Amino acid sequence: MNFRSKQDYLEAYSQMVTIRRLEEKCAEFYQQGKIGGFLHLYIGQEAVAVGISAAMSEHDHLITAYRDHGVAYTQGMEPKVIFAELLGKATGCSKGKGGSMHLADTRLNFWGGHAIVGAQLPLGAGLALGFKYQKKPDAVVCMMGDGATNIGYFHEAVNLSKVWNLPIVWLCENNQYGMGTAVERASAVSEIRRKAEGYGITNDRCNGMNPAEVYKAVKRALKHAREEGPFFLEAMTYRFHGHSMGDPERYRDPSEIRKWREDDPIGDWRQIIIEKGFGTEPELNQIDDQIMAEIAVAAQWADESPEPGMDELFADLYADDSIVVSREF
Amino acid sequence: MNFRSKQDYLEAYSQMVTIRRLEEKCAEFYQQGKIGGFLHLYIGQEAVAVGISAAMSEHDHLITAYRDHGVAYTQGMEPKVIFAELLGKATGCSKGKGGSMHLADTRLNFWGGHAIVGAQLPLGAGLALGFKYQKKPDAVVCMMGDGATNIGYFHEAVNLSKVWNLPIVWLCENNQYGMGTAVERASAVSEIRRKAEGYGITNDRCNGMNPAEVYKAVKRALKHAREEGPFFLEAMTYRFHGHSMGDPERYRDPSEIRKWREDDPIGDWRQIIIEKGFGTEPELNQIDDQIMAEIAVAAQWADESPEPGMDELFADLYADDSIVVSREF
Amino acid sequence: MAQITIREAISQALWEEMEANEKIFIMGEEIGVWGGTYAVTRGFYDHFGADRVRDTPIAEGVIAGAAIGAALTGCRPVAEIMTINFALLAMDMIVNHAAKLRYMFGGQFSVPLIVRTPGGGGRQLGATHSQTLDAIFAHFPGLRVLAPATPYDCKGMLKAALRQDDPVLFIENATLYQKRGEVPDGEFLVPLGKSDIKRSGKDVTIVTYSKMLHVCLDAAKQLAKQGIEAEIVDLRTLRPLDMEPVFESFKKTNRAVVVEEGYPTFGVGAEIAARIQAECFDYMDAPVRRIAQLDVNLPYNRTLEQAAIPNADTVVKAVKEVMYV
Amino acid sequence: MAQITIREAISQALWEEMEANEKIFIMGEEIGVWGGTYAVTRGFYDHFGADRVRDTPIAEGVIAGAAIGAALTGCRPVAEIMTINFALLAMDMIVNHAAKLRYMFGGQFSVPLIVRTPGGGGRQLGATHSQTLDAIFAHFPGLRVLAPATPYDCKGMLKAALRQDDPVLFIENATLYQKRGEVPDGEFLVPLGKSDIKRSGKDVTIVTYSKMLHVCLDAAKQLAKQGIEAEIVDLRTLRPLDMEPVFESFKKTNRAVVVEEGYPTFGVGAEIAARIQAECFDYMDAPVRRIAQLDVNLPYNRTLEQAAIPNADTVVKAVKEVMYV
Ligand SMILES: Cc1ncc(C[n+]2csc(CCOP(=O)(O)OP(=O)(O)O)c2C)c(N)n1
Ligand SMILES: Cc1ncc(C[n+]2csc(CCOP(=O)(O)OP(=O)(O)O)c2C)c(N)n1
Ligand SMILES: [Mg+2]
Ligand SMILES: [Mg+2]
Repeated sequence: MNFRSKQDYLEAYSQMVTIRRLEEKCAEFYQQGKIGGFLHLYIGQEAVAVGISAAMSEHDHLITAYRDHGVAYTQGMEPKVIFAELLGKATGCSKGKGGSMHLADTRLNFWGGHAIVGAQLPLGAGLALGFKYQKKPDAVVCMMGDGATNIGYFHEAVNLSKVWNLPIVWLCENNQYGMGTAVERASAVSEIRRKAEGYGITNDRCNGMNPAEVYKAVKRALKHAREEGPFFLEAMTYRFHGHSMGDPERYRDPSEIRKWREDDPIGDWRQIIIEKGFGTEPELNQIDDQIMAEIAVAAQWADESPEPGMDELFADLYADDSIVVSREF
Repeated sequence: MNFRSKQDYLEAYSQMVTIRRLEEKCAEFYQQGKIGGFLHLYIGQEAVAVGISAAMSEHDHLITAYRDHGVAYTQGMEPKVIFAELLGKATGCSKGKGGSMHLADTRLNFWGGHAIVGAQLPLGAGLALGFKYQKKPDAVVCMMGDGATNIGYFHEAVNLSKVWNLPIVWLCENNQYGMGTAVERASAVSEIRRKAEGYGITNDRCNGMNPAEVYKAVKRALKHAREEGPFFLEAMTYRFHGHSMGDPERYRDPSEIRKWREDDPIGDWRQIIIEKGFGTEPELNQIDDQIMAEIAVAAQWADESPEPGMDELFADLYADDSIVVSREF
Repeated sequence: MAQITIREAISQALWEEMEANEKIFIMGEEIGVWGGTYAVTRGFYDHFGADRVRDTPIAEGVIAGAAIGAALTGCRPVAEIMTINFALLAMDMIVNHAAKLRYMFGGQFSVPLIVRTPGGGGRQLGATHSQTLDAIFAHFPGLRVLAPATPYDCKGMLKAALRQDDPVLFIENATLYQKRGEVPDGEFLVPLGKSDIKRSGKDVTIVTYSKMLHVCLDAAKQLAKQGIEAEIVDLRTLRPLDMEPVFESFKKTNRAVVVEEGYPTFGVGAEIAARIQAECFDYMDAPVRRIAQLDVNLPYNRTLEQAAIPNADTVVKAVKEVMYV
Repeated sequence: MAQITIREAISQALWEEMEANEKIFIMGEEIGVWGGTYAVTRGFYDHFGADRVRDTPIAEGVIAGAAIGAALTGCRPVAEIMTINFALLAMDMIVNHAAKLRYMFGGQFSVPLIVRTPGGGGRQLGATHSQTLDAIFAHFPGLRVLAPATPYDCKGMLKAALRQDDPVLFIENATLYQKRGEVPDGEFLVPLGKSDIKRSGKDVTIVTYSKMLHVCLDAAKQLAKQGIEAEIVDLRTLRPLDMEPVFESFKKTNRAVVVEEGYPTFGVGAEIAARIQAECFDYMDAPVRRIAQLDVNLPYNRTLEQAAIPNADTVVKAVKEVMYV
């Protein structure tokens, strides 16, 4: 995808709609008690994931936080596998042992899904280090929320990336809140990209509600990462739902959400497609219907998938199978 | 002290010489095996401590890292008490339980001496928070090495200080090395003050080899801290000895040390005093002699002081004396 | 006597003490505007204001560290770490600073700090978010580690903690906030560092604390139906440990099961078992048995996770084993 | 057989494996230009170059974290944390990530990482710099925790660790680097996860590891003069624990003392004592005794510090107690 053709525009549309429907289905599963734990929806931020993955080549790698369904999908994970993991099924990408916050598929260069805020930054620096050490042409995109930029890991990892000149793009999805805390209530600077200045790292900001703009910015960032070293990119976006399911949302005004919803990345993108003559309302509706059907099939497949067996409790704790876990004390 | 009078110039001289002689005596005690653990000398950096404490009022507080003998003294701790602590004596400021890295005297607004790199930053932010919360007019100077600016604590504490607008001066003693690692080998920016930009914090750099210049910069910084919020100050300095006793010093060229030694803060300050007509060679020599004698007396006092009793092993573990520590298992 | 939940108990303790003592303020992620992730501090922000109810950035190191620093100046901060899993990021501050400053500086420093944090598993949060890390914090001299399990103990111990001068790790359990129990209507305190007999019995001693207390109480009911009367000792405090009531009970029953929610190896049960065999050797009719979660990371899948965590049946089975029935 | 120090043993293990396997690189504070704070990696920087011997900023979180990330890509990083005290700052990375990634992601991830770090007290470094934190790391499933005590074990186990795929915490002791012992001239490995009998005896079992092994060997000499033959089991690995040799020995001697350097409460000895009483109940002629440092922070003053740490006399005394002599 390079956002030059009609096809690419429709593909981006289709991806965003798929994420939206997927997330809606997740919310439904959650309400039915079929998904447990925390569930962080990506609704509102779809354009970021779509733009990022579009800009990535086979030599690029992605790591993110717990709000990971969107990028899991744009990196190539099938919706049915995502659902399966969230439902705790053996057919999930992590065999049902990781759940919503721990999607990953190393074959898709997708390294998770990490639930400790900011932990993916040192790990991401390490991925970049590993590739560089092995003299591979690979680069890494490490995503983080705005809230995560205040934790010590951010500082240590971003600093190291510059000192060692690692091939990494630090990508902050600034959705304006870390849980209920508005950026300026937690961060000394509310323009997050300014933090990059303290490390002498080239930086940029982009509109995270438009996949083509994200694509362009990430493309440039990745080129920089590969050729010169770390790059910092801030994508401005917004989450339309609560931080996770059950968020009382006392911290933001309904009118603020309404205002942002008027800039729904999917609605806007539809408009653009129509304006560019890349598609018509009926054509787009047809895509919508098809996705709805696909998601339903995927959800059913996952729902009907088997649970992991009891032996999974002890499986994959160590690579060394000869290690026996004590059971009686 | 405001560095306007002859008296102040001589006082600053006397303080710097006292620190130098004190440190030399420490080295001697260490070589005799009387001081154990790590011993980090302040030789070369004396002007920083002298300038800082001169700029502080009774409402100001200081916290630093393990390289703490110099500021302990300029904050008012008697050399004999410093020696006693280093010799592990009951008469030491921490009853011999803290050692070289843990000098403190809360009556002198001196909050230590902390040995975990960077730990004094969150603690320092907390001091400032405590004073601000209690609506006291107090401000805090939190010192750190250049190496300490790369640890997560730095980021978390400096960010918080801005978000909460705490009355604190972050004072980095940039002596060019964290142990054997030159600044640019560990930090993305070698001008440490640039880090403050990432937090939107007003900052400055000063010559750490001249007590009057340090004084001026800290004075301004403290005013800012009290009236507007956090300030970041970088003092350029150099340590003439190894990181701690036993440092093989393979990481820097003897010629570099020689070059810096030509700018010995004490020698330069002598020059300035003479040039300003504030003192003559013989007068200064007399001060030197007197300090030498005082240090000898202090050292002897400490050396002859009693060790803490065995009951100190269990004392001050808890405020609550009724807590009994188990001894048999 | 009122019936309240543990959430209410903790909330009341904080509220009452904050009303009584201006030196107390609370700080942590989402405790203010949001009202607390587990709604413990709902209403505090509006009532006490932003100065005393301080939302923080996501930065556990400085949350703990700044609270310690403020405590040094004479404040009484209550720092909330959203879950004990994240307390690992504040561990150096808690165990190297809060726990050591007084001692290391020869008694000059005082750290009247409370770190509140909920732990525990069973909510399908995956391996990093489901831990019971009590033992590793209780390993450190200089700390007080409290882990009460009833509204009465939670309220009384938290209030008592807010009136003494040692650093406290106050461990809650995320699945217990709705647990109800009686508390006196007026003011009361529960002394710190005292284990408590939560059920009397003559046949076997069950030593436990926090959430597992309730699991053990259930188990004791089942056992009673089978004619076995279990005595349940609730440790309530993990440091300093109060073993006397355990020894006393054991000397009566001559057998014990220790039940905890965390990882078994180098866990709480090991210490209790080791102390019992050391102190009550001549009274032992059976080895002390330990019940804990399986010695693995906790999986997300509900069935697997539940299978990994102790329940009443596990406890009943272990009790029968030490009774040789 | 050559006589070498533990410093040389570890250094040789790293050197030989780095020569043999390009995937191995080392990283940490002062390991390169300085040559290692304890001179373990002296000469490595010149020989292997800056790419394979990486000096890092003072930032334990990212030292461990970046090493984990690099391990995920197939490298075999050896991250040095200058002392185990500072590993508290990397604790989340070690126990929440290195130890959990494989399991939590259903076996997709592999973390062939070694974290080397020295611990121990007795050098007048004060409370924060003198800790023996082995137990709190060994609490976590998914990690391998090694703590060998002889040049032979150090070299053989480190080499073995570099050829397997699980995350390892390799705990050294800062006062043991000069300790000498024999190692074979050629290549050899020591299997991981096996306790080892370091002295045979029939009268009492001493269970220990790391530095305390040498203290116990000294104690055993004293005891032998008094006609008591101690059998010494060196655990060598704390996770997974190999208890079989302990049980076997205990079933022969019927009494045991466990000796460790760390804090006693919730420490290593508790687990060993608890397991012995559980597995060997019918063989117990005395309760298992535990020797550890006093349950306080370590003071700077030499006399006090030495009084707080176990020595041969403490061990001898405890052995006599369990032997009722
Ligand atoms: C170390 C740590 N502290 C706290 C949490 C709890 N927590 C989970 S998500 C979150 C907010 C993160 O906000 P942000 O980084 O902006 O990401 P967003 O949720 O907006 O995508 C918090 C505080 C955690 N998971 N890890
Ligand atoms: C968290 C932590 N990591 C490592 C160390 C070991 N260490 C002690 S001092 C030091 C260098 C600090 O350098 P800098 O901050 O520049 O201060 P300077 O010694 O130059 O005054 C290091 C790495 C420590 N004490 N704490
Ligand atoms: Mg956010
Ligand atoms: Mg320095």
